[in-house]
Amino acid sequence: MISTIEEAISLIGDGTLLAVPPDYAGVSMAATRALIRRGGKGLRLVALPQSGLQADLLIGVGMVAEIETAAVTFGEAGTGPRFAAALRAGTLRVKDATCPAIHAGFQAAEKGAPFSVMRGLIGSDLIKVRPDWRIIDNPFQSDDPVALIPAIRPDVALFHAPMADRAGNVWIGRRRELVTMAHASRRTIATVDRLFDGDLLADETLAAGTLPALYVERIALAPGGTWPLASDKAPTDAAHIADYVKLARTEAGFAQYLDRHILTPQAA
Amino acid sequence: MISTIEEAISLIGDGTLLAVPPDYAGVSMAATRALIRRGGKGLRLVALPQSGLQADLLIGVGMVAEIETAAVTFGEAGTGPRFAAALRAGTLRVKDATCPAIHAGFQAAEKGAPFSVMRGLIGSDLIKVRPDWRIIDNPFQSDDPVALIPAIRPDVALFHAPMADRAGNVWIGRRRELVTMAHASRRTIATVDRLFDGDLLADETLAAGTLPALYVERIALAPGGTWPLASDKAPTDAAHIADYVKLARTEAGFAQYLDRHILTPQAA
Amino acid sequence: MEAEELLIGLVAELIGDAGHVAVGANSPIPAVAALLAQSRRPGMRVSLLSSRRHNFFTDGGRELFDCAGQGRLDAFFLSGGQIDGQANINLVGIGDPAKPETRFPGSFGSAYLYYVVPKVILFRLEHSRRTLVEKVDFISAPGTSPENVYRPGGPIALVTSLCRFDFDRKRGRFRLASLHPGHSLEEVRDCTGFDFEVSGELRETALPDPAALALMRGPIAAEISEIYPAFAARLSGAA
Amino acid sequence: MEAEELLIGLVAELIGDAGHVAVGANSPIPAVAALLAQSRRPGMRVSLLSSRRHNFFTDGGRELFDCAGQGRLDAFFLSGGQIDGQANINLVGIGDPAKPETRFPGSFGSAYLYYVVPKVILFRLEHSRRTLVEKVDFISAPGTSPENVYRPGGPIALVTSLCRFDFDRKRGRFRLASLHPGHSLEEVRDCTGFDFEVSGELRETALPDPAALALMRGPIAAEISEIYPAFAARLSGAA
Repeated sequence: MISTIEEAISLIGDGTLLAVPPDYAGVSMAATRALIRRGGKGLRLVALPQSGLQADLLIGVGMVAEIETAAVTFGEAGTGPRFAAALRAGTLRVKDATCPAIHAGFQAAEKGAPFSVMRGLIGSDLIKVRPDWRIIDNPFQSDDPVALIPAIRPDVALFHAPMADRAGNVWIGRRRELVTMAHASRRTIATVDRLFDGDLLADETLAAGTLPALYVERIALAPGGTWPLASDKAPTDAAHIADYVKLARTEAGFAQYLDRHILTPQAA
Repeated sequence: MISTIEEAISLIGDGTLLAVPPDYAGVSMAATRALIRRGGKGLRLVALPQSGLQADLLIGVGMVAEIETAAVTFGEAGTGPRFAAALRAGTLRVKDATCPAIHAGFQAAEKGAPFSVMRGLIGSDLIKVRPDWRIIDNPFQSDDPVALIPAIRPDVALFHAPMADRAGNVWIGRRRELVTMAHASRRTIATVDRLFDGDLLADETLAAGTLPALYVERIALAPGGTWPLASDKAPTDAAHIADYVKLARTEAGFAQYLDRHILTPQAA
Repeated sequence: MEAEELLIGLVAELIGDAGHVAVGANSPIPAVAALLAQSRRPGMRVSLLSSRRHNFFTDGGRELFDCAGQGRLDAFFLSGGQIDGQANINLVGIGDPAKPETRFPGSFGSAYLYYVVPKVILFRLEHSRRTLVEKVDFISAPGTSPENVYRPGGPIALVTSLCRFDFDRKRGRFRLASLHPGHSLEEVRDCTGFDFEVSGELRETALPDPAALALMRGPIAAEISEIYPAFAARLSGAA
Repeated sequence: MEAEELLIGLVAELIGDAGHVAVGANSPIPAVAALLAQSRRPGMRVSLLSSRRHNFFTDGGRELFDCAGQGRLDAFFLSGGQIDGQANINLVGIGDPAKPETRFPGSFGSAYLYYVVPKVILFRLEHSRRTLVEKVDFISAPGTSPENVYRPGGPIALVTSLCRFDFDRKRGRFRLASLHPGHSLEEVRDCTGFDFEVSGELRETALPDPAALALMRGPIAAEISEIYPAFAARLSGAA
């Protein structure tokens, strides 16, 4: 259960459908850097419901064949630069979605249901680029079109959380998209800031924010593992992100970023 | 927001669709007794997903016109005696369901979706007694029947929780059916063991188990308000329940129980 | 306690090497059996739904069903006010469901779990023509489904106070697999309202071995005393 | 800061008496406007999604959308890389979506919230023929829907650096409602790629009154410094 990051990410192979959280909910940047150092190809990313630095890096190094997401965003700095470049170059397939549709797809998988139903969407061009979605007439009411979103069942979910105990229970607090992500995915890898001595389920207050070990395959210790993204204790390293966005505008700048922050052995 | 029990239950009128939790998840027996003392008629109960003493009492006093539930159960002691008697007498409509169908109906309402999809059910006679459910062919796969459950949107949710703060945030711990119940319902009444001094959302550990005030209309203080059912601190009062089941076998015995435990002014 | 100990051993055998077994409320024998099975396979997870200590769920009442729907629950127990020869179970009642002569508590999660849990063990101690009927009055959940119905799960066996029936999903019929000590095929036929096959190798249900008895009377009895104090006391007193 | 203060006052007016208003990330002007609107109506709830203190959600990222679907969110802000005269918004890109010339971040929650939130305020400061186009290249979310589409919500107005447009849902067209000080109808026509009506009572956008200015420069600037430190400093420095 408890392993090194390198051993943990061995669950992620070429072609894996990999679920990742948004920048604010606990992105395992430590595991992402380890993944880039290790290499691999053909990843299919699915963001619940959007991504930023993590997706942009994995796309930039050419490890991603496809991404399903509601956005690849750097906030005020706009679209992920390597994401945009890969699309322009035609080297990346994008399954554009909207946040609640991705939530709905994960929730269908969580329930073992073949699909979810949602309002909205009718008349959006997302319908045109998503032939895997369906519009049907609501069987309960006449002349009422509704959208159906098929279940999204990732091979692996990868995220970072504040702590885990040695039995594999992970404290996620109020970041409950991580619970849904783990439920919907076949396997889950969590990196954590620290190990909790004791049983997270023994105390009702902690249990309320705990993902049970049943859903977790690997836990790796990675203190501050969301850096440069926000964690429950630290805000986003805005200067680092600004630097990334500037560098990543070009292939050469991106390579420089990789070299400086990921491929050098001292980087975590 | 904070009120007496009597003021809180004024949100429950004749014909209200009232959502209640199962015996193990925080039943507001205090409010149930107050409701019986006040009186009323035509309630439509919906249990998420089953009920016991609470439903049996409200049915026994004739306040319930209809109940949707996966069971009215007293565990080893079997079926709710007043529930069974009312059905035999033809004075109660029952919408028999199965636990996950009720969860699915509430989750549809929580999402603002018109219905939910679920596996199972095909070939169950529940389909015959639930003309409001539908079987359709899965639009994503040929020759694959699936069941659709319409959204369940109660008028009022009523439950008991360990504590609330003065802003109306309610700590429900890991009893997350109470969150779904409140999200799905138009209004929520919670009785609580105690008031928390401070803001339940200010601390991330407590926030993880907190239902935000947005969903809550009334909070009433009722220490030990689940009695004789279990709370987070006390187990079920088994002797009391055994006594109830014995008395409630007959109309006379039930009247005796009411008189002793509910209609006398000293009872809480 | 000898009869209960026999049943515990039998149910533990039926659980076999399930990765995750869950046991509902009011089920002391399945609970002890699950913990006994776990003691033999340390990786096995056991969820005792009425326990706080042995219940890891943190997502509310729906998590059991979601977990089963995800394929993360391998064994579960169901019962029925009536069970018929096709393993249909009735938890609703006898007579018109709108105005029943006899009302049972309700279908609980059966109309879902019976379909998605690979090993459902039917557990009904009362073995009589009242409970084991030719055709149930109301199908809460069917024993088998047509080919086109999504159904990775279903019944594997029916355990009663007299015997063990195994369920043949292809044929949709029970087969008497073993008789508990002191009971006969004739007695089972007399007390059963449905037709069943008889196994060519009809055995006597085996008693648990001394190691299993020591476990259930000792550490497991202590573990379940949180939820079944009276049963635990009798069990540990049997030593 | 005068231009920003004007916009804050205008947006607060558009929020009006909404019971619950939510503001996404990177939206300092709407955030201050929401808190200003709240100061006038103490029962109003404001969710600043990028704040911890002003964000009460505890059910993960889906809660915003669920809350909106339940009818518990009354006002929200959307923008677009392109916005057209029918209030269609494009957050995806320009050119073939599979191989776009320009790629925007993505549709976020627009393809749902635009339908279910009663007051959606479109907020796009850059007022040019590049952003305000006749027809968007890609409809992330449409401004209007046919009668049979479930749509309790939609756009009420578009706020830019030059003016306020109100949206007429029945006619599916914008109407110029007010010009910010120093800007003319001619300038707006020049910079807008779509046709629009002009209000008979075309006014100049009103400046916030001294009480509102004091609030935004004082307590509200302090409150948002958690998430927008630079903006808060400029705002309080404007006093």
